[in-house]
Amino acid sequence: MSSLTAVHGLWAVAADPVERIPAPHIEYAQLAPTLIVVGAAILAVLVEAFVPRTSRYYVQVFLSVAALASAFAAVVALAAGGYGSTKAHIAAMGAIAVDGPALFLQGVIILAAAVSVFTFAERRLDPAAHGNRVDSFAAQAASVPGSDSERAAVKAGFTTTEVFPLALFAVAGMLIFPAANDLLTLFVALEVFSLPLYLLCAVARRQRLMSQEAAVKYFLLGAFSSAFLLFGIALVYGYAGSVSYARIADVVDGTVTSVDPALAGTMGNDALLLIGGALILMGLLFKVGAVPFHMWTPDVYQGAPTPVTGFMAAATKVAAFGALLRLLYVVLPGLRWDWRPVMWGVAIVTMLAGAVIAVTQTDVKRLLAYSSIAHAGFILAGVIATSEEGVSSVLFYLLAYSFVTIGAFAVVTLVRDAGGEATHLSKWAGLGRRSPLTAAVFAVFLLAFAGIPLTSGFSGKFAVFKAAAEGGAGALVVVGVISSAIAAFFYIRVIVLMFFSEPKADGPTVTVPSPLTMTAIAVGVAVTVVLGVAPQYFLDLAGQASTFAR
Amino acid sequence: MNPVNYLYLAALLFTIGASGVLIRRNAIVLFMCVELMLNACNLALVAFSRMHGNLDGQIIAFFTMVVAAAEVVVGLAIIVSLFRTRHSASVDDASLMKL
Amino acid sequence: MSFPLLTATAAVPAVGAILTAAVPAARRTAAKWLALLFSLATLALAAVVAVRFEPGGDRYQLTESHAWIKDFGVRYELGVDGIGVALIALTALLIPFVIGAGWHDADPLETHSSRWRPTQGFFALILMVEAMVIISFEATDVFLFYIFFEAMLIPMYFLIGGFGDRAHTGTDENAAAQRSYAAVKFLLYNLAGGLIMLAAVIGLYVVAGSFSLQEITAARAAGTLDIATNTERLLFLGFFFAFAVKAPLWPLHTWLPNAMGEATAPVAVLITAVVDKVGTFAMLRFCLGLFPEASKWATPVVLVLALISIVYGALLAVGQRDIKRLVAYASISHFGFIILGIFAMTSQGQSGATLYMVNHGLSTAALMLVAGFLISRRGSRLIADYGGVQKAAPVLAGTFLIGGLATLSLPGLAPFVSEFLVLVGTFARYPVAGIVATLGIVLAALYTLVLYQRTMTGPVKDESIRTMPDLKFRELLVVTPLIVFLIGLGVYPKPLTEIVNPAVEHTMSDVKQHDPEPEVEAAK
Amino acid sequence: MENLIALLVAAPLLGAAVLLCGGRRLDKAGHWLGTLLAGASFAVGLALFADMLGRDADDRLMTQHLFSWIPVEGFQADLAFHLDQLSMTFVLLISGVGTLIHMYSIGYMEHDERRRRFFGYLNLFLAAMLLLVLADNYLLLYVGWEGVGLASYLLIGFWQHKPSAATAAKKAFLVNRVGDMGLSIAIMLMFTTFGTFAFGPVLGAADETSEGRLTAIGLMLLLAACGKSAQVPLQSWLGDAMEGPTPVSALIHAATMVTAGVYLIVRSGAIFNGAPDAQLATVVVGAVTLLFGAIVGCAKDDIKKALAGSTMSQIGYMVLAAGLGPIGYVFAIMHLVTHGFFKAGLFLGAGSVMHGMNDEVDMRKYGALRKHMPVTFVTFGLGYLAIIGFPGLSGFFSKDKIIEAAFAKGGTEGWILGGAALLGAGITAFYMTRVMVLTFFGEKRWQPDADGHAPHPHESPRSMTVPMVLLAFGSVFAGGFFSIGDRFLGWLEPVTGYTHGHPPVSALTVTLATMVVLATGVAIAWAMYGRRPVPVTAPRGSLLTRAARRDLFQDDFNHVVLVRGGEHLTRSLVYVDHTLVDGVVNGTAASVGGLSGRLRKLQNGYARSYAVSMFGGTAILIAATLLMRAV
Repeated sequence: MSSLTAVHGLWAVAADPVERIPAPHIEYAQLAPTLIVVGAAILAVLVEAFVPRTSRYYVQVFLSVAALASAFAAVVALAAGGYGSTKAHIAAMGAIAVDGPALFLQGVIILAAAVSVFTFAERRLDPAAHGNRVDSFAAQAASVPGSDSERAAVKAGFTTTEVFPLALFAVAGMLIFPAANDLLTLFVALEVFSLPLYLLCAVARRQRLMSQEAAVKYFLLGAFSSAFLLFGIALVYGYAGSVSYARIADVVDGTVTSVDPALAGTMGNDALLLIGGALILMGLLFKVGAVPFHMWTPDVYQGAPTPVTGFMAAATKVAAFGALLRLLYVVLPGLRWDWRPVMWGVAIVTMLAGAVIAVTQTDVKRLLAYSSIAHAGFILAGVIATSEEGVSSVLFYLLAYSFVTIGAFAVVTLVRDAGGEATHLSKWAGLGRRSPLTAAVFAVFLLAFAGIPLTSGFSGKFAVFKAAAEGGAGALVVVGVISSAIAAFFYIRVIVLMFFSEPKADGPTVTVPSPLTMTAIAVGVAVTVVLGVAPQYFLDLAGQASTFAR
Repeated sequence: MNPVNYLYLAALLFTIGASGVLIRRNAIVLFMCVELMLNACNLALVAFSRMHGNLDGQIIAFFTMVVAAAEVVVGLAIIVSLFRTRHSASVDDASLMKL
Repeated sequence: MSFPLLTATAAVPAVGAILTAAVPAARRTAAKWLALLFSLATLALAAVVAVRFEPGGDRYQLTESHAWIKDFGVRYELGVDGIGVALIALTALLIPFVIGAGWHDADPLETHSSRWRPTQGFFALILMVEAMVIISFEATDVFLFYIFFEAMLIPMYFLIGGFGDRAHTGTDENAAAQRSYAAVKFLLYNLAGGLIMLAAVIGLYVVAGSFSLQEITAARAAGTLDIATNTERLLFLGFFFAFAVKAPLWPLHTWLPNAMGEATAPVAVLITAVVDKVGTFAMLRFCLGLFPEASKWATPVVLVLALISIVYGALLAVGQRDIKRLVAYASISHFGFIILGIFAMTSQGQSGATLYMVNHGLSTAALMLVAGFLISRRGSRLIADYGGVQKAAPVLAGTFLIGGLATLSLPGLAPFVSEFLVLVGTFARYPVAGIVATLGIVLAALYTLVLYQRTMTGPVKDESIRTMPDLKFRELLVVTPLIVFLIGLGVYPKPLTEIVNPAVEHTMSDVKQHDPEPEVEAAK
Repeated sequence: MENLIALLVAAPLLGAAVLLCGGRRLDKAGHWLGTLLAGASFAVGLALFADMLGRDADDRLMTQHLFSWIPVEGFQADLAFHLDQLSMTFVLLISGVGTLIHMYSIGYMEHDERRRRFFGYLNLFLAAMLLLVLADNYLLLYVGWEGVGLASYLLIGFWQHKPSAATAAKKAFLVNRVGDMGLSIAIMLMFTTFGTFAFGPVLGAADETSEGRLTAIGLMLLLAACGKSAQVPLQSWLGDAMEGPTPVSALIHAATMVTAGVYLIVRSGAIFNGAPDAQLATVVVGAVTLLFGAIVGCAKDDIKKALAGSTMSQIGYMVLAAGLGPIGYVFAIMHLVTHGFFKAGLFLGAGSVMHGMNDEVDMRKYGALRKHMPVTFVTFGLGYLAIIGFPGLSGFFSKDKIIEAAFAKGGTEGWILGGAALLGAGITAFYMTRVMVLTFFGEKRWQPDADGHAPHPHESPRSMTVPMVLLAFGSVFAGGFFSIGDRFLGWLEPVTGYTHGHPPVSALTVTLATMVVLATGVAIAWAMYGRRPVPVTAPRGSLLTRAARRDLFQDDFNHVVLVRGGEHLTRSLVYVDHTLVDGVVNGTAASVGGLSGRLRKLQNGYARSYAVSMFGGTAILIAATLLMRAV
């Protein structure tokens, strides 16, 4: 809008003598969460460069946790300061919104990231190599698996501590993504969190071939989709003459005050807006994992190192839905009658396809991937509600979902045999007999995924469906319950396998993890139960955070 | 020239790039096609920028270039490591995970 | 604020479940006693509830109401009417017997790892089910009810799938497969029903703006809440579907024979005598209370389905080769009677249906538990593997016969009272339905007596039956009180009817129905 | 005095409870306790009878209200007793004959290790039967009705180790249940018609009700009576019921329980009076059954089954009489009482014979027993004379009245019914003579039993013969005692009502005709069995004989149509349940699975095909968006 035009509109003022370049007005305090994380990420890069290898791990873990903790503190402070409600506004010269949804989602992302960092830092699962504790990541990602150089790296006790700065960068991008208030920021944030994730996918210690394949697929398809997104940005920009959300919204609504001739020309061309909007939508739906843009999900979830998968599944989804909400509620509410039917279709297909395809999966991680697709469909039902209840229900669902997901993937890291994680479902047979506690915890997560009452999954599903029904999308609710029923089948199948099958003699064992992973799982369980039994406080939070600043 | 023609060109380039992604096998070529798509976007942005008489589009184009560069860094790293492991840059070879 | 009696009644078994689960692996006998203790404490509390309940008082008594999830419009609202009291009492009464009967059902096998604690799990799950069932009977908030209606599936699921009958008919692996098939089938059927209901629950909130049963019924009665006819019908169907799966009503019944066949006898009792009652209870309380017009609209279809259930269930029971599946099909037939009584919309029908729920609980418990004792002795569920048991174990045979006679509703035993009330109530409004239902009387005699004849009479089948021990003290302790109750409530059902009658009148006024007048006013 | 009524039921009920729950400790004294309590019940009955005789004929109704049994809105069932002359008659018959048979059983069951339980069941039967006749409403009657069914089931199947006994018991219960269905529908009809089912209001209001309703109720009551009283078409169980110990056959399947149907019809007289169609159905059932039973009785070689056929036939008489309305009610009951005496006596005699003959039941293996069992011979003989209606004995009075009443029905109906009754009397004379001759006269045709023991017939112990003698007294004198001065008529008339019928021919003619028919029957039987040697194995016989042996193929019909048909039905339903009902659900699951299997193939692992999907998806997205706008 005007502020952005003022920053970039040098064209008009260049002729005047330059006496002073007005510095842009940045509310640093209000951007503190992001800034802290970005700062920590840069610091972490420096740590990689200067801190001796032996102590890097500890420094990195400390730095990451400390950064995320202080970022979370900043979020809480901002929220307490009323920035989520009364003082919500657009900061950073129109680039970033500081409002309820942004702060809520940032909080969720930071917490999810913190828990994920715990799982990143886990070093007790794999047997020690040459006396060095190892984590889930390759000793030296650049070396070819099985080569001499890799052996040497393992022997030297190298570890890829770069994952911590990468993760921090990704978190930084994710923090901006749902808060982005213009299309450019949106695009940049997308790339900032995507690129580190591509890399993180590629650095698994075990089964690196699959890890690299996942990275390549993720990268190529991600780049492909961001090209679409960018083209969409270009078209919308062409339509509205601006990339600022508010300005675009005004143009779409026709409430814009001053119309210059160029704008008048493009405004008349709705195709620009519709095609551009659809392309941007596609870019976001890709990140969300909605059908038919979901096909990367199973492969990437399966190939990536499991802690990364958990992080990606939880945090990316939160960030992407945040951006989607803002796009649809702030930029395109005027186009509601155009995008709602389309999104209906996407939601229905996503719910059903995710649930149906998951039925025949045989790999735990792929199963969870398809389940995440189905869940994306459920959340889309809430998005479609186009009401404040819709927003708050989506926020709540994301909170509930992200912790269950991280917890579930954390449990997956524990079940191991000689080849590393035993993700094939047949190996999980009888786990409940052998390790009742682990199996019980996983069962809790599965039940939450299935949306059984008294778990967070149910509260979330109920909130979303209720919002959808109140928003006039009753049919979506019906499709939702049908696909929930289908989905229940495969969650139950895993439980059957764990508890009712006899354990196999050569089955995997459950490794006792360090307190780090235990914390991650415990947090997951705690959130699952608390949000299932007494969700009111969090619903209140989400409810208060459901208004977008414009 | 009618600025709309630039847009047609951009769309054409974008489609060529997209088709390339769909058709070609070599990961590097694929990647180059993606770059082509990004540059098509740039063209469109610049054209619109000119049409609207503000600089936003052009600035975005700069950002796009930076992002593309970053993508190259990350992408090539991944593709090269894949190539070194598999001795092949064909994306079709990397299909361990399916169904 | 007074003592939250209803909460306590549900909380005691829940606490018991947690404590039982926490007992160390080696102390499993302690876990059993702990579970029994808590179930008895629950029984005591249920008795207090029954005593404190005043039949002539308010419709819902001992109410509690607290804010819970404001955003969903959900309150923690409890309250009992006579029907609820009766069913809570039944539940609390049966659980100690279930625990007693299953005393050794979950002892660990030697092959189990030392960390696997089946015994603790078994009893903890039973108590958990009890807690959830009781709170479903107490809930006057639709959402609260729904939560526990669904949640109880999970412990039930583990009870069915995790603790199968050790009397397998095939290889171990085959048995495990059948068992998990049964458990999954149970869960999926009920979950599917529950999810459909979820859509209706949400829909109800959208149209009514509240989950409070009392508020909605009051608003509907006062005419301040008007639900469009079609909406009401759809919502009714959503609710009814879930309850019909649970109850179970033909053709949604096929999970029950599998579940009851594969589960241990006490768990089978838990399913059919306790958990399934939530379905019929909910029809009476929620379907009729919330959607009176739609209920009347659906009555013809429901009645036909109920009649099919009665006859079909009984015929299939005749055709079974497996004792427990036979009892399961018999239960399907009986649930047909209950549903018939509910939807006949007469005082007699509904009182009868409520009594039927209680009495069917007692009679099936008696029959199934004795069948369980029998099966555990011989290690087979097939009827053909038995014969002449009464020679070796006359007391077992005798109690089995009494259970069977209760199942066929012999006059003098409790089920007769309820079955006859249902028949009379149905006949008064729908004579043809009443007559078709009486076919069930004949068929019930057929399957019960055929079962008794094939297992208990005739020449002794083989050595394992010749040496079969008679009922042990523990087993006798479980069965005798059930029989006493069956006879007691058959001869003197007044305490129960007194509690139930006012509640039924309320329901009748909910649906705005009056009993048909007799043709001739006889001189009294 | 009225408060004693409950004691009638309570005493045997207490006995049953104590004996069945008491365990082995009571094995030694159980039978005494059971007999004592039955006797106590009889004593109370006598006391009440004395009290009742002391009252005016119009004031003889005694009631006792214990408590409200099933109080439900608009539905009132009380646990209350209703003792009038009709009930009193039954009380005395049941408890009296019951006590005698208890005594008899002490000896008869001496060697059975489960004797205590037998007495428990007998006591249970007495309690249920007394409840049946004392109930003041139809629902409570129904309790007794099913209670006697249960006791009958337990006693028929008392020797459970015999598969035939177990099957017979089950069959009896099942067939009775069909009848019970009638009773319960009748009660439901009463409820919807009158709003109650207590005797007083229902019977009092019967004449205000439409005939259609009354007919429906009457037919349903008739169905119930058919089941319990073994009338065609529900008669098939009675023959098999002879699997039970003989005292059971005597008490339950001859003297008391099987007459409950007659009680029901007579008790519901007010309803039948208003429903001529139901009455017609009743007399038809009675007439058919009296011939059916008689024919079957002619062909049976099993002494108990022959007697069972006879029972069926005699009850047919009673039902016929009851169906005639007020003309016949009293005579139905009178025949019922006299039949109670002589048929119980005959059965006890048969039991005594079996007792002495290693439990052999085939009459072709008896012969010439009169010298070895004199007491049995005499008592049995008196019973025989009574049942065929030898002048002066009980049967003569009661049966003759029924035949007269049948003729008095008037018109063609009267002739047909009277003719049937007359014919029945002749056949009765034939088959009873046959039984008598085969058993006590002729040559010895004794055969060793399965274990090779040759029979050594001997007179039964005192505990068995005393009841037989007492019953023989009844057989001889009861009819005369009742008939002379119309004592019985005067006693019952206030309850059942009475209209005198006018037969188209004089009463004397009827009596004479009866005598002729009777003599013919005896003569033919003597000619066939007394004058010729009797083969030990039955000859093939005529078509009628073979049919009669097989119960006129009625059982075969049941077997083919009901049992086989039922088996096919259940089997096909099991199949349907498995493949169709379950199949739909499993099929849905399978098709979801199949769909899943097909859909997952789309995920082929090639990144470029994923890109195609994205590209296509985007195209659809754009197209849909544009289309939405266009529409």
